[in-house]
This record gives sequence, C-alpha cells and structure tokens, in this order.
Amino acid sequence: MNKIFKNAKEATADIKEGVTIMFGGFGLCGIPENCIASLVEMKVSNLTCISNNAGVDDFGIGLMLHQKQVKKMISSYVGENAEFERQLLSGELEVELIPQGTLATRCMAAGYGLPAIYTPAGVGTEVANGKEIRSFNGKDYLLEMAFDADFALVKAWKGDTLGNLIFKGTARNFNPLMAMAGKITIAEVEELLPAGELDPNEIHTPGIYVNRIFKGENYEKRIENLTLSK
Amino acid sequence: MNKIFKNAKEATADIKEGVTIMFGGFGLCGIPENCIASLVEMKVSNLTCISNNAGVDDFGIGLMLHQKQVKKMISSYVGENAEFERQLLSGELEVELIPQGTLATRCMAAGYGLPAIYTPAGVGTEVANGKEIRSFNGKDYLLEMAFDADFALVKAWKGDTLGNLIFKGTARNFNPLMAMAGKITIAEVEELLPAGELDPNEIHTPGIYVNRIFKGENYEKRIENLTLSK
Amino acid sequence: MALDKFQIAKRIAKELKDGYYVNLGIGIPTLVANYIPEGMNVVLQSENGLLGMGPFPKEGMQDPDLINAGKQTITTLPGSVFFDSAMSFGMIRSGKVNLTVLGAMEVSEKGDIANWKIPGKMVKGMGGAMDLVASAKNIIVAMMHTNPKGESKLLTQCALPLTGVSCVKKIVSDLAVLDVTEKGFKLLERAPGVTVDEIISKTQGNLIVEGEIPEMIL
Amino acid sequence: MALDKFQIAKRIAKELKDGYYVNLGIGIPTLVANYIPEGMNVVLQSENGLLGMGPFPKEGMQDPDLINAGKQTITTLPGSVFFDSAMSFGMIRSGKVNLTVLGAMEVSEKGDIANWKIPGKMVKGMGGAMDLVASAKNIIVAMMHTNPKGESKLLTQCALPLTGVSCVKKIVSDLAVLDVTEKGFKLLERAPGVTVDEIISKTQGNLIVEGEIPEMIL
Repeated sequence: MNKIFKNAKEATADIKEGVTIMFGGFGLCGIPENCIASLVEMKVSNLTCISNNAGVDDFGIGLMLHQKQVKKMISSYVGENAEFERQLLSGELEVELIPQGTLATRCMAAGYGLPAIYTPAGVGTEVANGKEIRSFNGKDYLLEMAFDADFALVKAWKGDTLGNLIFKGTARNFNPLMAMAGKITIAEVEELLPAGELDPNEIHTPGIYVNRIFKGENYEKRIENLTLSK
Repeated sequence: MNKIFKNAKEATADIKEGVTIMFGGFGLCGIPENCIASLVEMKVSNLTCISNNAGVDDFGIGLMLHQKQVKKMISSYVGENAEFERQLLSGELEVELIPQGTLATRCMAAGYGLPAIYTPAGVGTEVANGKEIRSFNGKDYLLEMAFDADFALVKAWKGDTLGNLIFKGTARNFNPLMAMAGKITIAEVEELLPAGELDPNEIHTPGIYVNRIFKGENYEKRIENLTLSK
Repeated sequence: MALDKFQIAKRIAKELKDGYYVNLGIGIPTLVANYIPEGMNVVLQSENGLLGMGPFPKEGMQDPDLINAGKQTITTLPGSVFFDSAMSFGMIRSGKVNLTVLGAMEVSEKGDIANWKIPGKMVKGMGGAMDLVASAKNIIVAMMHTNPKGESKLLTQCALPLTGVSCVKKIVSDLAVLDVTEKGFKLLERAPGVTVDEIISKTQGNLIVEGEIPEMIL
Repeated sequence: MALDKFQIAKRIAKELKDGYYVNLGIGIPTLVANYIPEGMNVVLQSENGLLGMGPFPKEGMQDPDLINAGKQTITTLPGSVFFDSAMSFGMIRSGKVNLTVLGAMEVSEKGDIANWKIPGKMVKGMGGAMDLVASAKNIIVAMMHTNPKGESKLLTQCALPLTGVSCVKKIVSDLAVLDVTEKGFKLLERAPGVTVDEIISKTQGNLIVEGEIPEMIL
C-alpha cells in the first residue's frame, strides 16, 4: 500500500483524455499547482473540469484552457479569464455554472455516500430548470446529484505517508471536499511527513480518501487580488 | 454577545419540560456530564432525548431514566441499561431506534441546512417502514429527515470565549454534529480559553454553532469497558 | 443629495446588532466592515471558509493562503476559524448567519433579486450569491436606486434572470431606505436632501409612502 | 473438527489484502485483528470515529477519550486519525472501507442478514450494523453454522428481522467457508475433519457443492 509518488508527473501519469477531474482551490488559493503543471505538460485533452473557478489567463486552470485541454468547465464563478470568455463565446468550451454552496455540497455528498442532496439555492431561477423541486416544511428545495469524478487533484499544507492531510487557512476551501469525492484522489503537499507526525486530532482529510500523495515543488502561490491596509 | 456561562446550572436553566434534547457522546465517551447532572437536579421531565446510547444504569442518561425524566429515547444502541429495559417493556418509555450512520447524518443535515438525506441504511428492513424509498443509479435509498432539536448538549476538550470547540480522541463522535443541529447549543468544556488561544486551523466546531459555553467540573469520564492488553 | 457608496455602507452598518454573524458581499457591502460601531461584537463570515475576518494586511504581511470571497488578501482576528466550503454554506443554509448584505442589479417589489447575469453579456457565474439569498433570513441589498440611464432598479418585476425569489428584506439605496413588504416597497427614510417625490419618480415598483418620511441619520 | 472462534478469525484474516481499510464488528470479528499477517498494511476503522485502531492499552495507559465501537479502551498507531460520526459513516457509505467483517444470527442464500433483533427479546438496537451492511461492497460474516439447538443459521430465507438485504458476500463459519452466489451458498472449503455431508446436513438454504471441497488451511 504505497501511496507515495515521486512527483506530479508520476502521480498523474494515468490521467487520460476525456476524464472528469476535480480541482481544489478557490480563485488561485490552494490550487494543485504541480498537478496542473503536469496536465499542461501532458497536453491531455477533452477534459471535464470541476473547479470553483477557472484560474486566470496565465495561471491555474487558465493554462489548460490556453491549450484547449478543457471540453467542459463546471464552476460557480469564472470571471477572471479572457481566453475562457473567448472559448465560451465561440462555442469551443461548454460551461455549467452551479451555485458555490451546491458545488461544495455535491462534492461532500459524493464523499459521504449520499446520492443526492436537497438545497434551496437556485429555486425560482434558471438553475432550477429541469430539476426536481420538493417542499420540506413549507420551503422549496432542488434535488442536486452527488458528483462523480474520475480524479480529484487537491493541494494540502501537510500530509503524511498514509495520505492524511492538513490544510492551511482559506486554502482549505474545496480541497477536503474534493479529496473525498474523487474515484482516485491525488494530493500534493508542501510538507510530506512520516505517519505519526501529524496529530490525529488535527487531520482534516483522513488518508482513506487519498490514493496518491507527493511533495509539491516551487509553489508560486500567486495572489490574485493583493489588497493592503495603510 | 456573551456566550460564557458560569456553570451547567446557569447554562441549562431554561430547559423546560417536554423539549427535545440532543446529547453528544458515544457510550459514556464524550458525554456532557455536567449538563446531565444539572438536568437530573432540575428534574425536568417529559423529554425527548436524541443520543446514540442511553447511558448505563448509574451514569449518563441512565441517571435521567431513573427519575423517569425521559418520555422518548431516539438512539442507535441502548443495550447497557436494565432500568431502560424495564421502562421500555412496561410501556413507560418510547424508543425509536435508528441506524447509527443515519443518526449522525441527520444531525449533520440539520446543521448544514439540508432538509433531508438519502441513505441506503435500513432498506429492506423494518426501519424502512413508512419511509420513501428511491433509487439512484440502481441502488435503493431511504429518505430520512434532518433532526429538529430544541437544545444540543455537547462536551468538548477545549473551547474559547467565542464558542469555538476542539474535541479529543474518539470523544468527538456525535458532539460536533449535534453542536451544529441544536436550536440552542450548550457546550461544556474541560478548558475554557480566551479567543485567540485556539489555532484557527484546528477548530472542529466554529463558534457560530455554539450559543452557550461553560467550563465543566469534576469530570468522571467513566470507562464502560476497560480492556487491557498483557 | 444622494448618498455615495461609503454613506450607503455607513447606513447599513446601523442595522448591525451585537453578536451578529454577517456575510458581506463584494462591492459596497464590503465597505460596511469599516463602520461597525466600536465595542459591538460582529463576526464577519467569508464564504470561502473563514469566520472572524479581519482587516486587509499591512504591506508585507499578506498571506496567499488567506483571502476573502472577493479573493482579496485579508487577516484573521483572535477567535477566527477556518473551515471548508461545505461547512461554510452549511452555516449559511442553516440560518446561523444573521445578516447577509449584497449588491443587486434589480430588486422586485416581491423581494426577488437579480444580480448575477445580463443576457448577451459574458456570464461570470453566481458564485455563492444563490446560496446566500436562498438561505439567509435577513438580507439587505445595497444598491443604486437607478441605473446609469436613470431607469429604476426597484421594479414590479425583475427583467434580468433571477438570483433568488422573495428573499430581500430591506434595501439601502443612494436615495432611500425601504422595507420589502407583502404589498411592495415601503419607504422608511430619505437620503439627506432627497425628496419623497424624487424617490417616487425613481421607483418603478409599487412604493408605499405613509406619513412623514424622515431623513436618514448617518 | 469444527473451528473455534479464534480459528474462524484466523481464517478470515486470510481474506485481508495489503492496503485494505477494514471495519471489524464486535465479537469474533474483533479477533481478526490478532491475525493480520506481519508486514501487511491493514488499517482498522472504528465507526465511532477512528482510522488506525491499535491494540488494547497496557494497564494504566487507558484513556477514557479513546475507545472503539465496542466501547473497549484502545490505542492509536502512527498515522491514526480521529473524525466525527458523520464522516465515519461517510467513508463507510462511499465504499472507502474495503472489507467489513461482522457476526450474524442468520444469513439467507440471497445474502440477506439478520443480526440485530429477536422478537420478544429486549431490543438493544442496530448500532452501525445497518449502515455497514447497506454500504460495504465486501462483507464477510463470521458465524456459527448452527444455533445451540443444532438448527442451521444458513437459510433459504431469514426468519428474524433483517439487518440488510442481498449484501453478504462470504461466510466463514465453524464448519465451512462459503460464497454467497446468485444461486445460493457455494461451498468453498471445509473445516479440518468436517465432512461435506455434515455441512450439507447443517445447511438449510440452497447449498452448491461442486467437485472436491478442500480443507481449510489455517
């Protein structure tokens, strides 16, 4: 049961054309930079990508968009990306927009073995089109299905050799949810430690959800919107 | 916004006859000992109690059963309690048995604003009686409703003045789930710290879910089944 | 005179109460944080996974692993907590967030809100807005009363695709404070120097004006 | 000769594979932990919130905040993780636990299992059993082939209230190892010295016997 891989290239080697991949991160915060770089190098295409955002023009999933590796993007907010817009308007790229909480909860549902959830988000809007609406205690909810992703690529702060993960700050975001939802989950970490080095009370993602782990390199951790106080 | 109470007596003073109360803990591990002692002293009765177990004859919820304070018990396993059995067989006590994972997930659903969940547990058994069965991807699931509890009484290891909680070991169990599910959540903690003393990455229950917090006293932490290796 | 965006934020801050957990949307709502009364405990929730959002960092203190829902660098405060996005929307959906403040392109007299999509224009996505408006018990909209063409944004019915239905409880615009009631927009306060007539003329949806309408106190 | 409970556990341990996450029920299944082959990585899940369950503690090392699903005091191992009960059953329901071993009062030839309730007797509750049997892809039942009266517990149809339907994949009894197939119980191995005839006579449900049936190797 060796979960440890040398690097992103080895860990992602079997990601093939046409698969569905989840990417952790919110904006550029907590994205699996090494895995994305590997996919860009592999030029694997026709991908369905589930990610809250689609990166920016020259970073994150934006790098994959530039190479037209993405067939369909499932996100809640995609507004920072000119190439994205071009491909969308030209019809080269399919986009499915999902409320952010629905996106998060559909990931959690997959990891928790819940086939579907009921959420009030989107009732009375075009998001509800074609979906079952059901009333509980006088309030309407939409039935939304758990996700089904071939791979989940997540980025953690610390990990151990059994695949246990700890995230830092708001870089946690979708990462632990997607880690639970992938059929194969690949975690890249800033620090890879021997089993026993993490406090069992402090682990966010138990290793049972993680199939592969490697120590990432050269994290840029680009800041999208630097805002300072005087 | 003062959430800090002096003790269990003050924190539970407004728990009235006939309410529904959730109790954290699994067996006798992680139970809110101080809150239970206060309810025993208050002799408040006609309670509906949601708890994975019902304590033992002379500890935990067992103490409330002895005083006939419990009208209905909602649990997954109640096997360690002779008085419980007597009241059940004599018809004095109503019991609803729920699969443990369903119990846990119905608490989580309440805390997550999900009105109901679908779970496979109990399909084809008497637990399914009267419940909606629905098939997703060829597998049958039961529709189970989120809980609706007036109070949740939980026990944490450390807490801070904003109500943030950290649990220890397997004393976590149902505590963070019920903490999210109570209309009013009362947390008793072994250590009560000023805000800022807990690492924000390590908190299990955010204070937004906790209405009252107090430092518990005289924890017995009884071991139900001491098992040693040679 | 119509309020500027800072004044709108300042007026909304008067709706805060001690102990509130508050989610502030991008734009004017974010500015509300600057006007929280001294000594009042208000905890800001950022839906990307933070409770207890602090001010923007000083130069050199920014942390790329610490941003808000607008992707701005921020800081924590004593008692802050991080959590994942599912728990974040869990606390939103379960009504634990006491107040949500967000912007709008249009609001209808029934409390419907449109703030995510303009047909024919690039769609950026709804982010967390649909979850927030569908869940919050208490939603205040911060908005301009009219669009740049001078047309009312307080309508009988929204023309733009909806973000949520029957959810807005109160509006603070550059001209007025209004409650959304069963019968329509109820005028509560006027911006200093703005007349009731001007508000009437710039409100397309049903407007209820009863008695004297006081000027806002900022 | 029929196996004792330790031998049943030992035989079940042969079904373990490197890298397996395993949930062991109360009773005989718990004993399986003692027979995990040296050098094999098997992680034990305890549904009250622990992955990586270690042995029972030495005297004086017990921690009341550290118990297993049988409420026994236990220990952790390097790499152990604690989590809440919802996540625990989350990993069970989502099929991340590779093998579940539990006891049974009755199993039917269709793989139905009854192990939680005897009508007329005090009902203790199903605990996590219904979640486990409804979720696990791979369930092995550890049981006696017959009840104390000598009546078969491997039946055409369970008489007791069910815990789950069509879920048991394999049975290791004191007499035999059997697969549950679409056509019924398929005999795979005999306990040392136990004849096929004895197994046939003690199996009420449909039993498939094909070719030579080897003795178990323990």
